Amino acid sequence: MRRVTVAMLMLGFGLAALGLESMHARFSEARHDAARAETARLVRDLGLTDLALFTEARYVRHISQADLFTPFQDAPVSFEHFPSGTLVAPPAHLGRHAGALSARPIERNSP
Amino acid sequence: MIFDPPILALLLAAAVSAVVAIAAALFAVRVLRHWDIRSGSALQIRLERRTYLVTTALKIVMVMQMAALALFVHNADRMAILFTGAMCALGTLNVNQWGMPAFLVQIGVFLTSAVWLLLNRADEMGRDYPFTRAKYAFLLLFAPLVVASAILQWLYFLNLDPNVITSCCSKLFTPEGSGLQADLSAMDPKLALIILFSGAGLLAALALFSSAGRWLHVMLGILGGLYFMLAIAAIISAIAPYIYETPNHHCPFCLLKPQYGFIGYLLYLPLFAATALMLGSGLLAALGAPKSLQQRLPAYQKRLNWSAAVLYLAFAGIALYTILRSHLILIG
Amino acid sequence: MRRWLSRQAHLIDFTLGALLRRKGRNLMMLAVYTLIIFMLASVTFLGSALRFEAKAALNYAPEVTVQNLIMGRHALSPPDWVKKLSRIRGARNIHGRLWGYFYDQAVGANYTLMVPPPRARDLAVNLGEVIIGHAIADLRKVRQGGYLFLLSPSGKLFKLKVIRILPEDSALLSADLVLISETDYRAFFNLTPEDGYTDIALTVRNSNEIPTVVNKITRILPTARVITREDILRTYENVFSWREGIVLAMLATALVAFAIFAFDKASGLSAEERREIGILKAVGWETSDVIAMKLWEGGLISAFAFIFGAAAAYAHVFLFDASLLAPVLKGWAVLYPDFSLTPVVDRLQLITLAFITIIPFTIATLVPVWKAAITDPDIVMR
Amino acid sequence: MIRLEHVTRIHNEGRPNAVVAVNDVSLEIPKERVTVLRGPSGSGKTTLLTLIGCLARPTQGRIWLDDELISALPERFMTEVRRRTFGFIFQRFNLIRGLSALENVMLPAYPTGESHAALKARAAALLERFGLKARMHEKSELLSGGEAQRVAIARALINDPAWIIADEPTASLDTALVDQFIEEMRALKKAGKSIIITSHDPRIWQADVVDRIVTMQDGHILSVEDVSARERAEEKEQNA
Repeated sequence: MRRVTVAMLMLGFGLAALGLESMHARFSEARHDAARAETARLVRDLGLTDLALFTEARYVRHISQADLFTPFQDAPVSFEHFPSGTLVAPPAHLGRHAGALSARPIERNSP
Repeated sequence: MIFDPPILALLLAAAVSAVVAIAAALFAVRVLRHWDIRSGSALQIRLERRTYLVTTALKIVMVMQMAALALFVHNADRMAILFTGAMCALGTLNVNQWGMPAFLVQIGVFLTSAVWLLLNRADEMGRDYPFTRAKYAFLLLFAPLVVASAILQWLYFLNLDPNVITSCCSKLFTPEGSGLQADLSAMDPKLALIILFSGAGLLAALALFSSAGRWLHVMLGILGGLYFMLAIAAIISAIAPYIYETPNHHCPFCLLKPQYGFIGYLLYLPLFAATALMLGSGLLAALGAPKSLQQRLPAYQKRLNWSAAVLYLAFAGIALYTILRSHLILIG
Repeated sequence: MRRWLSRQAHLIDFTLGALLRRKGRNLMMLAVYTLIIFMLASVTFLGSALRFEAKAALNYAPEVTVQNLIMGRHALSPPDWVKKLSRIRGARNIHGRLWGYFYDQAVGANYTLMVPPPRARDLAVNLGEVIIGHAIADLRKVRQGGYLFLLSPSGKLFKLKVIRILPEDSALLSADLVLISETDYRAFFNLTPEDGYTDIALTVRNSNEIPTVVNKITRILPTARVITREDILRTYENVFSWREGIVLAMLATALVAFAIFAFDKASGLSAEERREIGILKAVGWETSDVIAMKLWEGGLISAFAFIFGAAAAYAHVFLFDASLLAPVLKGWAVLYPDFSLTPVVDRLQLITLAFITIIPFTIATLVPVWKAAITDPDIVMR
Repeated sequence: MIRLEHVTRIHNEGRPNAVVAVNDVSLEIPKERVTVLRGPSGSGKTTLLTLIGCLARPTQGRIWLDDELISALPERFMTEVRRRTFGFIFQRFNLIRGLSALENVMLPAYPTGESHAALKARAAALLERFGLKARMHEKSELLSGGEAQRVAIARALINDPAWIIADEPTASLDTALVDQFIEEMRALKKAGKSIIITSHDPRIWQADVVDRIVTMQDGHILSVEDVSARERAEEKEQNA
């Protein structure tokens, strides 16, 4: 067999694997639906607002609820940051105007 | 915002393109000053060799730019969730004043680069490289466009402010509003459809049978450019409502969303490609067939025209399909 | 077209032959490149999957959360706020939430203590009872029906009967939850009812009215910060982009190093390779044929690395639960949710990845490839 | 026919180490004949060969292939002409290592985009004609000298060129292989190919296939000798 044929077959095999994986993705989405419905119910019932992904400190545990100053004074044995603190960005609504209490968006006239 | 991977990718592509375009423009100046195909001088040979590098680099840049255009729109669409008021790419583009210009210039880069590639192809057919000067003069126009595109994208992405409330497409594209978008949506759908279908048919027919006159051919290129704008207007005023099945939704960007089956890509792709082919063919006609290409150039142009005609018909066919499939009735 | 394809096939065939001649070196290079893409893609996949989960789950978060701010820091909301807020038209289900953090010295983990709101009937807890998240149950080795002992910050020992353990399926949001009754909660943290609540959540029936409601809240309670569900969703959309961006920026250095390596490899042409290109050109290959052949070399390596790196990353993240990345995510946390992610592949991110991996490689090799390709064909006769 | 008019080739033009390798050469090379360029090394014969074979462009002067001016073409088209017109046999054969004999033969036709099956069939047929059927898939570096020589000839023929150009083909060959080479050239000449060989190997220029010997020195042509005419004249003398 020609080298080019072998290479293309291998690439085709890789693409097929990617394709199979995307089939798997579609297929297992349904399987995860039940779990997600369960989670959604919990979120609605308890009024949860954040993922329990990083539990070291509250500014990473409840990212969306944190204020800008917490990272430096929060958590029991913390001097400063946790590794996850470097990974997460501050909440979206604490943008440029985070300092001000009136941190509401400014309306911009569209062109 | 700048650390968003698609934005990093786009900025990378823009920066690379700008650097290549600037280098190519500097080379173009040298070509315009010293190019003499009949000379066997060391300088001429160096220039000829360098054209291989410049051409290859530009080909890569152009393929990259075409992919970047798709990525740009796709990304803008995805980022809509980050901005209050944005529903699709349009809202994201309107977050600051650089978004829309960046997008339009990117389209300009797409079309000009496609035309340059067609010109380059014709040039490489002739034994005396008849279009080299034209090609590199054209590059001097192309390079600023690429640089402008890169600068606009930088400005746009650097100034993305999530605290801005932007406008969604349903606000901008309403016949009642003011401004260009509103005017586009206010166009009579009947007229729009007539223009769209008859225009596509006429252009396809002319492209197929226009081997006649040189200036007719040039006209055809201009018509192709004009039709591009009219077709976009027709999509906004008539085709979009058919696809969304609501008479008041006119957005040309929502078409690209997955919930409409990415129909927008199917619709825009043939239109963009056909336009590029028509512009290229028209430009070649305007330059005229040099002696070395008396035989090959008309054949090449014919191929371009045929492809353009097929693409125009495909575009009209897809538009027709969306209308037939729709449950909306705009025209009694 | 067929001619074009056949020509490319010939060029690829040749280039593969050349690559295979230095099998060890090139396979090594391919492996490194694949590894970089594998890591990049793993992070990207994990990020988009988490984002997807966050979006799906937090779509049901309260529409509006009202926080009290004192000196820029989150503080307890006074009890009369609930009454004030209930006067706003359109705001419903207003209730003061009680939740907070507790550092369990025994195991060194942080818990989120919370009082389930009254409407969560399935999750109602009475005095002396507790519902805990899965990760806590694992960590403390308690089962349903067992007892959880917690030493409150003021030194009182609480003995709580575990009436339920939250399902593992929801671990991504509930791993560290400890649900107790309001009386227990206030006793635990020494709070009186006059101290108020952690914050106040409310729902808005018509989502179009949210901005109006928010405006009214800021007018009635000027010191309050209002967080809408949109804000939360946007935060989560951003959080992982940021992280991917950071990882990307770090791995970009690896990519740059790789591009330099590729540049070096392409430019350090041995005398034999030069001669070979001379032979090709002498027997009838054109400069552009040589360029195309050489670019195929980079293109094939990129394509192989990209496809196999991405495929392996998918398997890693979704079939093996991102086991290699877990330590990074975990950080110093003792509690880590044992979650399995819904596989989602974001087309945009795949395209992005392709962009970021293929462009630097191609651009880096372009000039050396061209330099090689313009080798004089008469070199073979010298 | 190839016609050279006042062809000059300067290496490293404009630099201190400039060398005039070919100096104002005018020459006609007839079709379907074997022409030998003879001269000591450094006489410019190899440079002249690269100019004729479209491997390099003359600094001055013109070269005509039949009625086509080929000296002023840009590289791209020069390559095109070279590919369809000339087949090359190099000193030490210059086969590409790591590729099989068959692939080496197919190589010059790759850029034409001919289908793999057709090309392979053609190359295999050529190799069979040279008695290399059994060695077809052997890596080129594992071939014996004689086999490599025949593979090189087969490679030169794959695009069915009208002209064969050989540069010092026998420089490192023993007598048996030289004889074999001469026989191959005879067959090619019979098949209507035009052949140009550079050589300072007397075994070549004394061979009876040679029709014409061009002697060069210091970039100039010293003499052009019509050997076949000489032989024919000698034959006539003997018959008389």
